[in-house]
Amino acid sequence: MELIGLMFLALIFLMPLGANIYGRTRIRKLMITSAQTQSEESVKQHSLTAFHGLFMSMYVLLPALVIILCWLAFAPMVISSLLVSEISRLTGETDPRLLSIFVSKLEALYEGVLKAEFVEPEVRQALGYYGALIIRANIFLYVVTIATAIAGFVISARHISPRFAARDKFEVIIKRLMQLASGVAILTTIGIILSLAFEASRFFDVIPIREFLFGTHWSPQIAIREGQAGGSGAFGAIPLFAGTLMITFIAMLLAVPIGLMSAVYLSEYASKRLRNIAKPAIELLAGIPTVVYGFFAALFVAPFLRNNGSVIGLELSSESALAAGLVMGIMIIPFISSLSDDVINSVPQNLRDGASALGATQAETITQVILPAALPGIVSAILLAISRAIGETMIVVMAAGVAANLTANPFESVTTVTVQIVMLLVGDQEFDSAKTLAAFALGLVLFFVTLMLNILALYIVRKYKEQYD
Amino acid sequence: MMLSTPKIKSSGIIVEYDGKRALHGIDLDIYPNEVAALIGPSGCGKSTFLRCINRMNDVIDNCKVSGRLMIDDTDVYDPEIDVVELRARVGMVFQKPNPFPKSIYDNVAYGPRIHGLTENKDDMDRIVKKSLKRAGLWDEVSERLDDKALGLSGGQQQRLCIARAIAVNPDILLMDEPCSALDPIATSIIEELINELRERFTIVIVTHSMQQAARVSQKTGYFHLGNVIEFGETNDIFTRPQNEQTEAYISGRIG
Amino acid sequence: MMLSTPKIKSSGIIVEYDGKRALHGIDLDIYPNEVAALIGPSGCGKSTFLRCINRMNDVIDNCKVSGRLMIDDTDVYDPEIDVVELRARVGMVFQKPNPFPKSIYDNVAYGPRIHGLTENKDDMDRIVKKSLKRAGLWDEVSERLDDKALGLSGGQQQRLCIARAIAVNPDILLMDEPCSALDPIATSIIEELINELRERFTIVIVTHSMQQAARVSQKTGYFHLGNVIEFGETNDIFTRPQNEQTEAYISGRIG
Amino acid sequence: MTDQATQTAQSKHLKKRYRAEKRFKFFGLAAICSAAGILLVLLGGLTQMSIPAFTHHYVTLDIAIPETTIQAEQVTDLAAMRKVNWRGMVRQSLRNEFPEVTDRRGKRAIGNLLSGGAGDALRDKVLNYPTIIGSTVAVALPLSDDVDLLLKDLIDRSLPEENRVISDRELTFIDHLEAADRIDRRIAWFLFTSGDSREAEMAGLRSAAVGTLLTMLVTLLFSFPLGVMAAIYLEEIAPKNRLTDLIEVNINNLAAVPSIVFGLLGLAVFINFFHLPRSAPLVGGMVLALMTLPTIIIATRAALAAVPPSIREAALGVGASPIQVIFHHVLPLAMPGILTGTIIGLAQAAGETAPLLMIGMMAFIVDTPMWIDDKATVLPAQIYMWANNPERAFQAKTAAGIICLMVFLLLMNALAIYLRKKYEKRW
Amino acid sequence: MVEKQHIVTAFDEDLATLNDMMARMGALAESQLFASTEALITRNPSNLDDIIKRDKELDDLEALLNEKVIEIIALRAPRAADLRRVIVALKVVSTLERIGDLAKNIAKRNKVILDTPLKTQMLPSIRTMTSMVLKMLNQTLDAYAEVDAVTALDVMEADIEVDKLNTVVFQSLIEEMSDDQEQLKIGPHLLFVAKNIERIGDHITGIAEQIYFLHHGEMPDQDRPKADGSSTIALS
Amino acid sequence: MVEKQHIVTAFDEDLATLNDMMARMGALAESQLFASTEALITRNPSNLDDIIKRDKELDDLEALLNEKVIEIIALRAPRAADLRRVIVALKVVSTLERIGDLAKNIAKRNKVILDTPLKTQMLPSIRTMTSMVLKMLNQTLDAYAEVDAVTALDVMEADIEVDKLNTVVFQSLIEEMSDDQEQLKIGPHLLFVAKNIERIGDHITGIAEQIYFLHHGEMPDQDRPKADGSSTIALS
Ligand SMILES: Nc1ncnc2c1ncn2[C@@H]1O[C@H](COP(=O)(O)OP(=O)(O)OP(=O)(O)O)[C@@H](O)[C@H]1O
Ligand SMILES: Nc1ncnc2c1ncn2[C@@H]1O[C@H](COP(=O)(O)OP(=O)(O)OP(=O)(O)O)[C@@H](O)[C@H]1O
Ligand SMILES: [Mg+2]
Ligand SMILES: [Mg+2]
Ligand SMILES: O=P([O-])([O-])[O-]
Repeated sequence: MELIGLMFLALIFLMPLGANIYGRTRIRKLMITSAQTQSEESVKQHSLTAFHGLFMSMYVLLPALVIILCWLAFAPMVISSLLVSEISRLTGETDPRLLSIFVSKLEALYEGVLKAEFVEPEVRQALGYYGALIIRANIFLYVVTIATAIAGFVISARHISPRFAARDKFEVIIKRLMQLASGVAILTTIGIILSLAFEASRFFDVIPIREFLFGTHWSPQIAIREGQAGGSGAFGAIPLFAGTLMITFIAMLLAVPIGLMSAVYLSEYASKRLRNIAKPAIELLAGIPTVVYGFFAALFVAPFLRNNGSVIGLELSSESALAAGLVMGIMIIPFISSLSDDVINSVPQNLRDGASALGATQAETITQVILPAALPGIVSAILLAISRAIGETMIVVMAAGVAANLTANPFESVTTVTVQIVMLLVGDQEFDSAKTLAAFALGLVLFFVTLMLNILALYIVRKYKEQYD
Repeated sequence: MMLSTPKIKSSGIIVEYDGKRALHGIDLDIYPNEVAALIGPSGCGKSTFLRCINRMNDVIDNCKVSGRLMIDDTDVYDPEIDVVELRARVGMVFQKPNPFPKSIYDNVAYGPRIHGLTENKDDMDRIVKKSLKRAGLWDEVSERLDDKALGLSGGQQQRLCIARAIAVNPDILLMDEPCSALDPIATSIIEELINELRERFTIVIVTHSMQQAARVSQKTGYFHLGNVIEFGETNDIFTRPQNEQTEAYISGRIG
Repeated sequence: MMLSTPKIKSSGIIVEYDGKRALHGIDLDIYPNEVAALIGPSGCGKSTFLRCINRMNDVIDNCKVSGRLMIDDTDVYDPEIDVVELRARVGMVFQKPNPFPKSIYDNVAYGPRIHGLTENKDDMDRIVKKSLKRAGLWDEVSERLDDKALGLSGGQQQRLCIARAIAVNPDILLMDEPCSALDPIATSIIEELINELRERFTIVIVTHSMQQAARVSQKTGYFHLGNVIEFGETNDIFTRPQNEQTEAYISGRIG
Repeated sequence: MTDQATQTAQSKHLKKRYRAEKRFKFFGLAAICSAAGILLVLLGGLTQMSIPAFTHHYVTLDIAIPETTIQAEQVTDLAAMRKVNWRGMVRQSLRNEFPEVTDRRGKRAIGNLLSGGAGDALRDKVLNYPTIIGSTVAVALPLSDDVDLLLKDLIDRSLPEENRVISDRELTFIDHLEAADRIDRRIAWFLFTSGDSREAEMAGLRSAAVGTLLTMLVTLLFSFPLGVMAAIYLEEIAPKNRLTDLIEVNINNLAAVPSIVFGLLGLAVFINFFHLPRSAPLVGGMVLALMTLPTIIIATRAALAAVPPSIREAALGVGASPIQVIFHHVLPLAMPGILTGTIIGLAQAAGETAPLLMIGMMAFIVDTPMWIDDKATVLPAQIYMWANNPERAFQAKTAAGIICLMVFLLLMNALAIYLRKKYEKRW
Repeated sequence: MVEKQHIVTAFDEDLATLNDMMARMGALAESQLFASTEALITRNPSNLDDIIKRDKELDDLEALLNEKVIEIIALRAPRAADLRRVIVALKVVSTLERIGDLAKNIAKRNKVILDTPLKTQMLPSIRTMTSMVLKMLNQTLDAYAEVDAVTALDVMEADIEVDKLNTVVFQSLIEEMSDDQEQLKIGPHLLFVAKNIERIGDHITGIAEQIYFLHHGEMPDQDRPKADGSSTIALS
Repeated sequence: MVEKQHIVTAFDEDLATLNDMMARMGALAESQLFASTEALITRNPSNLDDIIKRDKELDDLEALLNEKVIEIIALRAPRAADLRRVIVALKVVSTLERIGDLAKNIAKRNKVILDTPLKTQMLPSIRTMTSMVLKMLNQTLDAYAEVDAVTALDVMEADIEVDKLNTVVFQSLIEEMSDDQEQLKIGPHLLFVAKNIERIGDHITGIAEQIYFLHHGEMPDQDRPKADGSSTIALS
């Protein structure tokens, strides 16, 4: 079976190659015969030989790929639904939850992960059916794929002739492929919106949207443990929003001045050598994974703050908003400085020359000419940074609290939207519980808030960016 | 013309980029209220020399200037000299119009403001108006001083840059190919303006176009490989140059 | 000159950008082995017309061309026409030298290669050599055909672009301000080259410089606001233009 | 007189301006320094913290492996090997060092000195050198994490016994072994060669690293072709109209959508709808691919846009078709930029944790995943799990894991930066 | 003609200077001519030395104008009508200088003539010729200033009369000389005076042609009217 | 002089054409002049009509050259030495045309003179003048081609002799006329023939001056040698 699979895979790549070679050879032959027969007025070949080959290989490869992809996407669904009906036939069970557990067990059994003795005998009976099903599915795949490939070969081979515009046809195919690819970006967004909205709407069926958005009490754990549908009002997200905002605010307080000033210094004052070192360094800083910052926050910053805080007499919670905010600020510094640096650098040199030729000092040039010129870009960078801070997960998961306190005190522990999403979804999930669905509602809010910020940032750049040329 | 003393007196100005000489000792006297045009093949050092006059070369790391350059009685390369003040006295206009992305008014007011020429709104209005008038732009923009400068046409932008430069009341205006980004009509307007500005300023202009040098200048200097080959009355340079290289360049033979 | 039939015959060519007319019906006949120069103030539509001839305007989304443009007996805007073939017949040289960042050899060989003119290395060598020779560049680069084209000087790059254009054996060469990015010396060399190329090609050149039009062309067309105001012998246009607008433009009065 | 007055006023003004200049420059420098300082603290702290995890203390014991335990020809039989009580053997040989200890508690304490993985170490030794069966050999066996920490001076001996994980008695054993020169410190290779483990001292990054590689492979395979093709279409081919404008806004936005949202998407679509396997690199890779796609598209578009239009015109001018223009000229020129963007995008993805938490790639995985639909975890998730582990030894482990991850990411980024520097072109 | 200003006003100024100088030169030539013949008629030789000296002024003006023209061409690269104007100026200037020379020559000869008490009957005719020529010159200079090609054509017509008159004068002077041996002392000089005036007429016609060219861009195509028969007169 | 080629070879070609045409025109003027005086000396009037007709050729050449010069200035914007050469060409062309005119005039007068059987003693002198002038012309044309300012100065010197000789001839002719009334039939014409030759000398001097200017960029500063005393001769 494995071997056949590999051979099939090889065939998928060999067939187009063969088609390519066939196409080239054929057009060459055709050209030679046409030169012999119509000696006076030899036919001009429309497209280069290579395009005939490429054209044919596309006709062979693409339909086959489409079929494979469809199979990959839908075969599991089809197979498992077939399994479900088979098992329910065997066991007489109708509860979909139980059925799906049976199916998982059967799959595990088939793969040898699960020992047979842990599996219900009825389910064990389905094992043979399952094996046959998979073999049939594979054979179906091989046959259909190869058949389409051959069909593609035959159809395309008939086109080959000197006057045939193989280049144009090939290019059209390429263009279509590219169009499809750019559709993926849109599909993703649609996917995000639909999936979030779908799950969230199920959540809002249970919890009124007003309560979710304006409620001040958040304790989803209780709701679950009591086995309630959550009607007791533990899903007020205001504390989460407040916590998120506070941490974001602290982060910005740290990141904006430091990031901006370092960008200014680097692009305007720093010597070439310093710049050559510092700029990549900052970019590397931006490449540090957030889980590292989270660890840093939890292990260094929070204890440090707490210890020093108690020295000055401040009561700091071990998971204070301050620690998470500061570390998030550190994470954002390279983001802001890197973006601002780009914007500042894209201010044309001749503006600097213009100002200094007027006798402006460098600081005057920067503050009065360059920064105003770069302002839209900088503002948009800051907005993007805010959006990033709001959506940042790992730092807060590791350094901020889980308790939903509604407080304005940065030394206390707060929780954020992303923390709660993680809390709600990590571990075993039951897709129907309000607890799980609440995560999607939070995700939806998160998505829309960041979307607005991003669009605003884009709008500012587009609207206020100066056109120097 | 030779009655007065030179406004700019360059003696043996040598410029090196990374130790490679770009100018091999330039001696030039430029007199007040003259337009001096510098012409010559590409890379001969015209711009480099121009940028010596207001020390714009300071900005370039790898650039070293030696020799003596006097403006009136001040030695430009005296270490005591304040570059900021120097540049207020020596305005500069660049190849590509480079208005600040601010309003027309603020562009012109920028120089006077940083130099503290006035803190009085009325005075500032007056300065702005005068400068724009001198730059021949007032009639076109007086109604929309608060509009963005970048909304102006190329030629207007360049005149705005001239207005901005003269708003700080310099003695000298340096222009580095001020028309090479403009179309012929805008070019003529600027050339005309240069001619008028001569009454008040000493102007040094670098140009690629011999025609332009001929049209706007009283003196012309021909640069070649970092040397001034000939400097004299424009009229003479174009009708009877003394030097064969100048002659060859002027009359379109390979220099 | 009028003995032969026109190489390019434009009748009532109208071009619209976003529905705004940039050309209002251009009628021009250009004869073989002539250099026709198009002059006129900025934005008058010279480049637009030039780009109609090889349908480079097709690339611009918002551009609509109507009217009839014949090259020999082919209607350029016939929907049946293969643009790729058309462009092989009508070479184009641009304002800024734009060699591909490949070797000198590959630059010249690119056109013949994509058009399948030869698959034979020797033939290709011959084509490259011939094209470089015709473009007057062979002597300078024969020793370093494998060097990067971008290492050449501006003027050499532009000649390389000309070599690249003529390597596919076009009948017509279009040039859009081919010297405006070059210094005077390089400019003269190109102008000289244009003069030589006339023997084999019909050349249409857009230029901002009247001097250049005067130097290189046999016919000159004066464009103004999307119309050809006057088209005739260069000599006549420059010494006794028939039209007052032409006269005003030619003699440096506001057009 | 007045002239002089204005002059002094002027020079005063000038002085003020210069002071402002100095101040401004100082702020800039201060910002840079503090950023650099923070970076140093972060990296320094982590490095310092991670150092202990790269070494481990071993005790060398003479162990007799009687032929009765296993036959030499059986070593390849995994089942047979598993049946052998390796653990017992090593414990016993350690106890043999302390013949005076006879009480059960003492014996247990001695046994606890060894790592839970000591038996496996012996097994591996036998596996590699079956010839030692039947003889007595000196084998280096890992000590338990607590002993290791103590030997690294990370556990304070002076603490009262009840606050210490190591009892006084154990201390004496350890001292004895040390005095007998039986204990030495070795490089902890298992950090790289073993999978995750409940035993802090035996836990390694191998399965997570392979998981990361598999995930990255999926990500690369999906995001690179799609991203580049989409970028080419949008930048070079698509007509500029509302739709493409919308796509562009959409992509820019997608690049800034919080990563956790992609996790939610993956959970809802790939797992719940398409029933793809949970915790698999396939799904993780696809989620990360969606996340990386905008980065690659944007980088590619920027790289394409940076190719001067003159090159396109040149190619069109000699009669190349638009697609030829793209594939012959624009794309090769943009390639360094595209690769840079792709590498940076992948590096970002490789460091990403949150979306993978959503799709369950935070499982306890001991075995190294073999293929993209095996259960797997990735390095950041591994780090996160270790970080949450209360056991003391896991702190250093976490730090070490971070250092490894960062070295990997830094290398990727450095490669990207190098590529960009090398091919940085000025036309 | 294009009436618009040049964008480069310096060019307009140059052209204006050129025209000014031309006008001055024209006026000077006119006055020289008038004075030189007038001396003969009034028999007052006192101005003649002045006239001879002032010719230097004309020469200097010519040199200046030549330089100016070269300067304009070198610096302004004039084209079309501007170029014609400049080139024509160059030609006209030479011609005016020649007119000045001829006036000087008349003055010189008059000195000799007036040194003798001899008189000629031809004085009125010479006077008529002079005034005709003066009128022509005057008209031509005006026509030049205004680029008036019509007047220029008139002037060319008028020259025919001058030529005719010269033929008559030539013949009569010869007759005078053969009638009175004594007249040989002034006759030849008088011949040259008349001839000079006729030449001046020719020169003015030349200027008129240039004006025509200035306006039309080409030379008048009819052959230049030539009615001076004096060279072909068989003397009795 | 700058010997290098222009980068725009069309410019060099234009200049070469110009020089060619100038040389042709010079040669033509030379032959006209020679032929017209030679007729007088050989008393063979058969060529004279030809000479008169061929003057048209010179006129046409002048028109062509003028056009060429304008074209060069308009299209090539010459400067410095190139500009001088073009401007000088314009001046020289006018002068050559005048020389042609004068030769024609001589021819016309010779027809009248040869119509009579009368002879003059002055023929050898006139012949001498002619050959002097011819030599000057020849030298000048060569000097022009080579921009040889030294020869040009020589020519200017040489003109002094021509002027002197003319003075002598003038006086002698008057004497002949007073001696022999009959001579009055040809004397005045001969006066003009001699004067014309002298004028031609002047014109050649003018060309020489232009050559000097061409080379040095300025006119020779000494006053133009003026040794023609004929205008100021008090006739006995
Ligand atoms: N920043 C610099 N670093 C190194 N060399 C330089 C620099 N600026 C100019 N040069 C060199 O100095 C020489 C003179 O340059 P400069 O710009 O003054 O020439 P230019 O005459 O103004 O030329 P162009 O007409 O092209 O503007 C050139 O050879 C140039 O390569
Ligand atoms: N892609 C375009 N979209 C919209 N309008 C355009 C476009 N290209 C040119 N135009 C307009 O068409 C007109 C003619 O432009 P064109 O470039 O042909 O002028 P031109 O004579 O070549 O000017 P220049 O000398 O500046 O090159 C101008 O008004 C210009 O604004
Ligand atoms: Mg004549
Ligand atoms: Mg004389
Ligand atoms: O004065 P002329 O030109 O006739 O000798």
